[in-house]
Amino acid sequence: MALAMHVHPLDKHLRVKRLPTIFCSGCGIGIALSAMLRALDKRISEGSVNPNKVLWVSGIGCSGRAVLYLNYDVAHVLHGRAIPFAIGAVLANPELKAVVLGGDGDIAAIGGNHLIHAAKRNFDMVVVMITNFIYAMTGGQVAPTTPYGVYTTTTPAGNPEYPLNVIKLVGALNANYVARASVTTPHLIEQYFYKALAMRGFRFIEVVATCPEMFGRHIGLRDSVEMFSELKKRVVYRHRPSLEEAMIDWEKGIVIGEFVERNNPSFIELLRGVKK
Amino acid sequence: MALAMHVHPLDKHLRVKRLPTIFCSGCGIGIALSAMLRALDKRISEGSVNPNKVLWVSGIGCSGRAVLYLNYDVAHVLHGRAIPFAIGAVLANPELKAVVLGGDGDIAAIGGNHLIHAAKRNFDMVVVMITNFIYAMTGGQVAPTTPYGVYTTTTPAGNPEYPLNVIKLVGALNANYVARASVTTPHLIEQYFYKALAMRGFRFIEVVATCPEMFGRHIGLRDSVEMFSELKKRVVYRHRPSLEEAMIDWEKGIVIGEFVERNNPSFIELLRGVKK
Amino acid sequence: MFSVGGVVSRSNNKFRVNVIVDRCKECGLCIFICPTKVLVRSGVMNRYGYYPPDPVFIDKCVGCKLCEYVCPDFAIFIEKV
Amino acid sequence: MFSVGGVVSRSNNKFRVNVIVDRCKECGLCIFICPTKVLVRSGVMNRYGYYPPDPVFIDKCVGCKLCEYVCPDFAIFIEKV
Amino acid sequence: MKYEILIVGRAGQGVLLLGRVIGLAASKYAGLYAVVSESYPAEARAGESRADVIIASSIEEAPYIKVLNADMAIFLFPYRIDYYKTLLQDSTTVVIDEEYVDPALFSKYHVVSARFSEIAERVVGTRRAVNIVVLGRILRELKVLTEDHVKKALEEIVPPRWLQLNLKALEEGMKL
Amino acid sequence: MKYEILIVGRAGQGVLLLGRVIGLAASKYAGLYAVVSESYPAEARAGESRADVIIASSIEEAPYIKVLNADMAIFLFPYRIDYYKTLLQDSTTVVIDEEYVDPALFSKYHVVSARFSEIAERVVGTRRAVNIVVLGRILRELKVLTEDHVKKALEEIVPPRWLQLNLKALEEGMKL
Amino acid sequence: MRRAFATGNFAVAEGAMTAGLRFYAGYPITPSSEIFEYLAEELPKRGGVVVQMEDEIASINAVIGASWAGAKAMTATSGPGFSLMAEAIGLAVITETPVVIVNVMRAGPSTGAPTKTSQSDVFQARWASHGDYIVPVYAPWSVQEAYDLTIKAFNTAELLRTPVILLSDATIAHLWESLTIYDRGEVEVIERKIPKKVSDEPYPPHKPDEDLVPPMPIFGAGFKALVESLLHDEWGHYSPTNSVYHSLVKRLVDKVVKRLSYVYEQETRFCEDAEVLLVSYGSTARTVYLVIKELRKRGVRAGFLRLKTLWPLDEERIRSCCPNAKKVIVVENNIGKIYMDMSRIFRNQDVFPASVLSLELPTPSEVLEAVEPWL
Amino acid sequence: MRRAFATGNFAVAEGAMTAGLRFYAGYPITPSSEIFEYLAEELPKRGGVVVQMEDEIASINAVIGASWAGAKAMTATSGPGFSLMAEAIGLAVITETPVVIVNVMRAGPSTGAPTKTSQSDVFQARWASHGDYIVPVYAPWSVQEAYDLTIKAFNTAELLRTPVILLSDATIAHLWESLTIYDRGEVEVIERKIPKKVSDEPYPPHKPDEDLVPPMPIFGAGFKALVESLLHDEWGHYSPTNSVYHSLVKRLVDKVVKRLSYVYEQETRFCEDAEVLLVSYGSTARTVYLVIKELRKRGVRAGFLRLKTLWPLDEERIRSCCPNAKKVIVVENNIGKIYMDMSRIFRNQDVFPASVLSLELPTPSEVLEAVEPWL
Ligand SMILES: Cc1ncc(C[n+]2csc(CCOP(=O)(O)OP(=O)(O)O)c2C)c(N)n1
Ligand SMILES: Cc1ncc(C[n+]2csc(CCOP(=O)(O)OP(=O)(O)O)c2C)c(N)n1
Ligand code: SF4
Ligand code: SF4
Ligand code: SF4
Ligand code: SF4
Ligand code: SF4
Ligand code: SF4
Ligand SMILES: [Mg+2]
Ligand SMILES: [Mg+2]
Repeated sequence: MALAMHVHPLDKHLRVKRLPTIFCSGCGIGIALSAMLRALDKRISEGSVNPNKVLWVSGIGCSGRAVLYLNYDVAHVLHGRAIPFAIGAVLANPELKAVVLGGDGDIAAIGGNHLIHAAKRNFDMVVVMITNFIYAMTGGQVAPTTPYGVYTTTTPAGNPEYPLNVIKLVGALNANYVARASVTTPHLIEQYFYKALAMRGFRFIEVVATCPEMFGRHIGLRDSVEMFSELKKRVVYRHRPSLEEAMIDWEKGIVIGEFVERNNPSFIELLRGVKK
Repeated sequence: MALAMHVHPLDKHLRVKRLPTIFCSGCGIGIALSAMLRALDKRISEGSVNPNKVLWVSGIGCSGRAVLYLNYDVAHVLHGRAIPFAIGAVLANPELKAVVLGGDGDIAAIGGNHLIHAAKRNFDMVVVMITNFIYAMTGGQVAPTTPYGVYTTTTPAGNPEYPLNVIKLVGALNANYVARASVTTPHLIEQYFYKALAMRGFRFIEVVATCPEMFGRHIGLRDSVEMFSELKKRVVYRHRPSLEEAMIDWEKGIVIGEFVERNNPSFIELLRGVKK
Repeated sequence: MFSVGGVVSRSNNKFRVNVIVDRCKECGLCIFICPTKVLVRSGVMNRYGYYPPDPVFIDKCVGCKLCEYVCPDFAIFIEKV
Repeated sequence: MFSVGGVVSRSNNKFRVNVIVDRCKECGLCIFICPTKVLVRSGVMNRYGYYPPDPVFIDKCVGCKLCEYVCPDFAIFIEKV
Repeated sequence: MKYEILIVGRAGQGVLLLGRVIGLAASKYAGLYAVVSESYPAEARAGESRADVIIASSIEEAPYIKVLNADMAIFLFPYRIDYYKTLLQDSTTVVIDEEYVDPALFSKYHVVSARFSEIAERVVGTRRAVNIVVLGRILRELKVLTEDHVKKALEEIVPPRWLQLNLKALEEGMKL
Repeated sequence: MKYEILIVGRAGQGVLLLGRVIGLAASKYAGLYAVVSESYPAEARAGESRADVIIASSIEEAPYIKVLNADMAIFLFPYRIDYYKTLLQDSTTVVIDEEYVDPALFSKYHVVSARFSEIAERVVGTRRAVNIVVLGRILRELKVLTEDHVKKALEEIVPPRWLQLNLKALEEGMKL
Repeated sequence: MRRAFATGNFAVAEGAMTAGLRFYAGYPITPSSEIFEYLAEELPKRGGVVVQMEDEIASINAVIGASWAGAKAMTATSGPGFSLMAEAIGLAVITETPVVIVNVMRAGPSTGAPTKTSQSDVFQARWASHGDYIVPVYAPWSVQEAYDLTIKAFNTAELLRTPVILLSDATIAHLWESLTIYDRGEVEVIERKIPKKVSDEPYPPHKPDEDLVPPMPIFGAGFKALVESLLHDEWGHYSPTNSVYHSLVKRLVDKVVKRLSYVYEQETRFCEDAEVLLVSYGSTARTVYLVIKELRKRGVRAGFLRLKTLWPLDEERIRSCCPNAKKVIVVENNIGKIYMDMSRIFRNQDVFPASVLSLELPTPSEVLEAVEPWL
Repeated sequence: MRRAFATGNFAVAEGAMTAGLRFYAGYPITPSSEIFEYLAEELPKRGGVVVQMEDEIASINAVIGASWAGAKAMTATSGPGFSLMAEAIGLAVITETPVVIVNVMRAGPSTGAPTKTSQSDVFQARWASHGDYIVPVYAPWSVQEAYDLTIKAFNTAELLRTPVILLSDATIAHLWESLTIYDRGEVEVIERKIPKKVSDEPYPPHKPDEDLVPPMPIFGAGFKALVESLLHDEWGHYSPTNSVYHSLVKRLVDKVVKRLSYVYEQETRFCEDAEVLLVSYGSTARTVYLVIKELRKRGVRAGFLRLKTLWPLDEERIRSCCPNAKKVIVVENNIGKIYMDMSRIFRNQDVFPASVLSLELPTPSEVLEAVEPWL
């Protein structure tokens, strides 16, 4: 057997010299990234995506760091501002296929306004939000997705807020695709991302992820395997669920699936005057 | 008859010396304000609201200017930031009954993130958003609510975007009350605001308003009466409509009514540990 | 009709319609909305150059207050007599 | 078992399991997820102080790639032989 | 060379447009340097509108943008006359719309006066054209601009459907 | 008076806690001035952890926060020994965990050495208590702190459920 | 009074509570987050409120709102978050709202090196917001001073009805050091002036007393306050005239300048005989102080001026602090900013920049290297 | 080349198009909106894109993204919007992204007087973002110069791979004035360096040429660019070490300073024999120039220095521009900012502030009143 074969099948998508990643052992972000790269790999081999036109943009946070390992045009910009950066890039060069990757804090807290306006515009991009229920990079503060009552470093008496359901939020807008997967279902991440890559308009995928280091620590699941298997237990797949079914509740369960799928004209098409 | 009687019944709520307002002739904002004051007047006469604890907060825009005429504690703060300002005030003094008043640009464009997070928190406040489909104060630029295809000064070839349905957006979150009225139905503004004043949690009322000067000019309805009657034609009242019915479409019609009404614990109650 | 402190009033036996002259911006909404066509654009300019409504056909006023509610400028109000 | 360029590999007659030793962070997810329990924490520390998995029971490998898919660190992959 | 024109009127009288037409004519068609600054009505003085037009051979001669010593002052409405008088010189040509402004106020100046608004209404059917009637009238005084300059400027600035009306107003003014 | 202590080890050996306990003991219980600065492992040197402890009678005497001339240097793991040696003086007391650090490296210094981690594991069941065993051992050298100061500091800093274990480790260290 | 051993971040939180903090809104960011986290633990126990907002813009606006509702209020952040607060600083200025903003400086520009120290935001602190104004800026050099100057920041804010900025840095933030914490009564705590309610008419929120500071008609007390971000007169009424512009903007500046002797603090050492003056501030000053002692040992007559207030500066005090110095060397961990002030202020001395761009507290040898060429 | 009669806002839009603008993102704000509105009409006709974003933060970030995608890109705003852009200015700096940001100054602080003029943002322009950096700032005094300096701003941005700020003001913005518009080829237009693609390996986005400016590996061309807001090495790799910190931050500063003779522009008049130098810039300089001519008539030998570049300053050129002046008076429409620079730069002259705080272009008598006490 040729030595050359003993190379990870995704290595060509990676800046392998920068590995290992900075992620903690067992961090779910890597699982998501790996799944996305398999999807992209398929698209590229099929010839339906030109790798030179792929642009990854991320904000600040653990999740955002993922793009730094990618062998593509990549931008690691301001906390919360990946979406407008990508919008500018795509408008200046509509050949670009922009993928925004970010944490739940990055995309839905500080970046929430850009999220809703990009979805409202049905802007030509794929946004993948890693929901790990916490501000991981900064050390375990409450995120908009943190479950009610959970201890975090900024809610020591327990989170007083009910979490934000980002799927429902984005689903209320003009996005062409809204789906949720989990790092416990990497094949679904792959499948959804694969589909999203070929669609037009705004495509949003929430990936529920393990963060044993921060969220895990807070809820007593510091061990990677334990956290993974606890998340796995909670995840329920539904075929084409409605937005009402989009429950994401650490106690009662997390529904994954494809909530919205449509084929409306994208922002750039509208700008060019192409209507339905 | 005593002279004293020849005073407008709302004058006690107004800084009358500052009248007339800066609003253009026939501007819908004044209609909305007048309706809100009637509701407040009722609440105060009933004794269910203490006028000394009422706080009006607004951002920048024509709509925001309305609060400057009110004989209450009033803050006219930054464009888009009325909600967080009010949040701080209410948290520091939970006796305050905060009403945020703003334009559709102020609340849903630059202030969109604060809107969704306040709704997510079910924060103790009433937010009244004046939807006039345009950035009026700055001279007629496109707003998130501007109908598709309409000429504005920043979309001279017609607005390429489909509008934001703010009711659906807020309805997807944890708000206790979500309603829409129109300046052509002042009694509904009054009724909804009256109800909202006595509720807990986040209460959102969208008031569809005429702006003959800017939006009217753009769509050929420069005349106050004409614009008012054209809006009136488009408004359809529904009894307890669902969020799906919350259409707001200048061509097809504008559904008004009370979309969401519930009685979940508010942010401050949750913070204090009061659950359902 | 009488005018006190900038307020022009006319009454029938049930209602008095009052116009605070200098607040009016002549938008015409009150005239438009009045179901019984009580109001007419007056011929007297106010301080800001506007012509406020005049409840000329006051007899027809049914006290519905639609004019008061539609006025964006707190310029017209109805009293019971 | 053989090891080339930091990759430890074992194969049965259908599949080869490869572990890129220095990428592994010993999270144990591959071991956990493997339906046939092929993998075992090895006793040899990698450059960063972690103990990567060793496909000790390679005979049982069914090539499902669950280990490859669950690995957050691009540290394990399966090849057909 | 420097020529300063003060124009005062109220909203709707086209004060700003008048300033711009003169500026454009001077700048683009007469090859001169021109600067026009506009004052929008402040809330307290609702309706007041003012344009300061300065024509010179270069910016060097006229760096400041407001009229300090008017060569011509046009009053279409009598706002703050006392204040504006401080900007006049003995030699200033004062142009007034008699209907609104009392010529007696300017007895010591060279006054050009007519019922410009009325004329506008009469000849082109709208008082809004008062500005262009005035423009026609002052061409004679304004040595630096020719009819041709001004017509070209009008053609450039005025939307086609209003052009004829404006040219008519101009002619009418020139006849005065 | 100024006493500088350098502590170097790897993540998990409690280097930072050791620094803080000494600082707290000196500051709050011995009535001295103390400053402790911590260096977190930079990505490139994963695992390295360092605390600089300086005890003085006031900030005046010790404005700078890093060890320049160590009075004591504690090495629980052999990171960048050559670099750290530049911070030692002839008189520095060098404390090492023999299991990881070769005493021969410090032949010209006064070396206090033991298999601290092993001892910790043996007596309190976890190598993580190595820091407190060391603390017990160095009390004798550290003239400025008494057993009492250190115990009070431990009581304050360590969560109650771990306290007994730590006090045990301390005792054990003092016995060495 | 009690002795503690604590970090600079802890000291800021404690100082704020000693000063009477009642409201904190924030958004996590390294290296400031522990201030937030410690307050989240402690402040609610003491009757205050702590809330995490969706971003820094929301945080600072909430803090301003809370202050108007009568609470002493603070937020803490680092460079990226402070940049986002620029607009609202102006709001606090023009509405005369006492708030304290802590910027724990880290290395920039942009996301930079989040865990690393810096002094590069010293000018941003002054001029981040548009418009004309003066906002007091304090920079502690130790954990104790982080505590003391936090109290001072609150006192200044409340005394002058102004936003005040505390510029800490990553070094101070994470340094553990001896700290004395005071109880109420042991340290001066200034409370804002609140008018007495005498009528049902609106109270003018910007009508100054003789000290140029208006009593603050806080919300909920019947004052009918009108808080206005537009240019306003004493009543809060928008009024875009030069006379209102002058009386507002100049007063906002003058009220601070008038109390310069209160606002401005510095510390000097060895200045009597010094021939060369080393100027520094914040954490860097610690190394500089050591270096000065070293230089003195070597026979260089060096003096030390440490700025505790970075804005506004008492130029007279600075100019006269070291009468015999012929040279002034400004040591700072940035590309040379306060240097510009010093070269403006010291007109009869040669002024030299000694920038030490370092991600850690500059070492004595780095400082020496930067200073020596000018000696 | 064609003659026009236009406002300053129009001139900025035209200048940007002459310079090759291809992307504009903005958010409406008085008194800058006409730039946006005119571009919304015109730019799409010329193949560019104009988009209204949800706020100014989104606008500037989109502009930075667009620049990385290869477009010359701009946004325009006024004080409140500029304040919101503070964070992203740092992003553009550290990622070395050429963008032009126009701030049409209006009176502040805060919402202030939106339709009124000011020069109060001259320091904000320099120091709005956290961290150490230098960003060029231009200030036009006429409609023509608004056009010319917009082109210059683009050229500087593209030449140096840096954000550049154009500080216009409400007076210039709405002034109508003679304007000459150039066609392509009639005026220098600089294009950024883009590397040649030679390999499939990632191209280092921050590896400088001799001029300290790295070629820019724009998106979509196979360069595998890594755009990093963290402190980074030539490859864009995060690396929080002092050596990387120095080589990045110092280079970012040095690349601008190295080209100071290109970046910095000033204009002088009557300086040969001048005994008193009046320094001014932007719209205010127009009144100052008139006043100087007036003073000269009265026999005062006044000279005129007008800064076209407000940052960085060529201190040497400034210092030597007026060799015989004994006094320097700085006239500006703010509380006295560039005055601070001048008093630092002119060490052998007495330097005086002549602040004219005015909502309109200062009148000759206001300027005289401010200047006379120092004559
Ligand atoms: C303007 C600004 N505010 C705050 C921060 C600090 N910060 C860095 S990452 C982060 C949040 C991380 O949470 P999330 O987005 O959920 O990503 P995760 O680390 O959980 O993947 C914050 C607040 C910042 N970099 N910039
Ligand atoms: C940060 C900031 N950006 C922009 C502006 C300019 N501005 C003032 S009002 C306004 C929008 C007005 O639209 P809307 O909120 O819909 O209110 P309306 O005037 O239509 O009632 C804008 C963009 C501002 N004041 N502050
Ligand atoms: S802190 Fe959590 S999210 Fe961040 S790398 Fe570690 S496990 Fe992953
Ligand atoms: S511009 Fe429109 S919204 Fe503003 S006051 Fe006039 S009519 Fe009302
Ligand atoms: S109260 Fe009714 S009937 Fe009477 S004038 Fe008003 S609208 Fe007309
Ligand atoms: S509605 Fe009010 S403002 Fe309008 S015309 Fe009638 S009275 Fe006047
Ligand atoms: S491929 Fe499947 S069976 Fe084989 S080792 Fe991996 S998980 Fe186990
Ligand atoms: S999943 Fe990957 S990182 Fe985790 S133990 Fe297995 S090979 Fe190692
Ligand atoms: Mg997260
Ligand atoms: Mg609007």
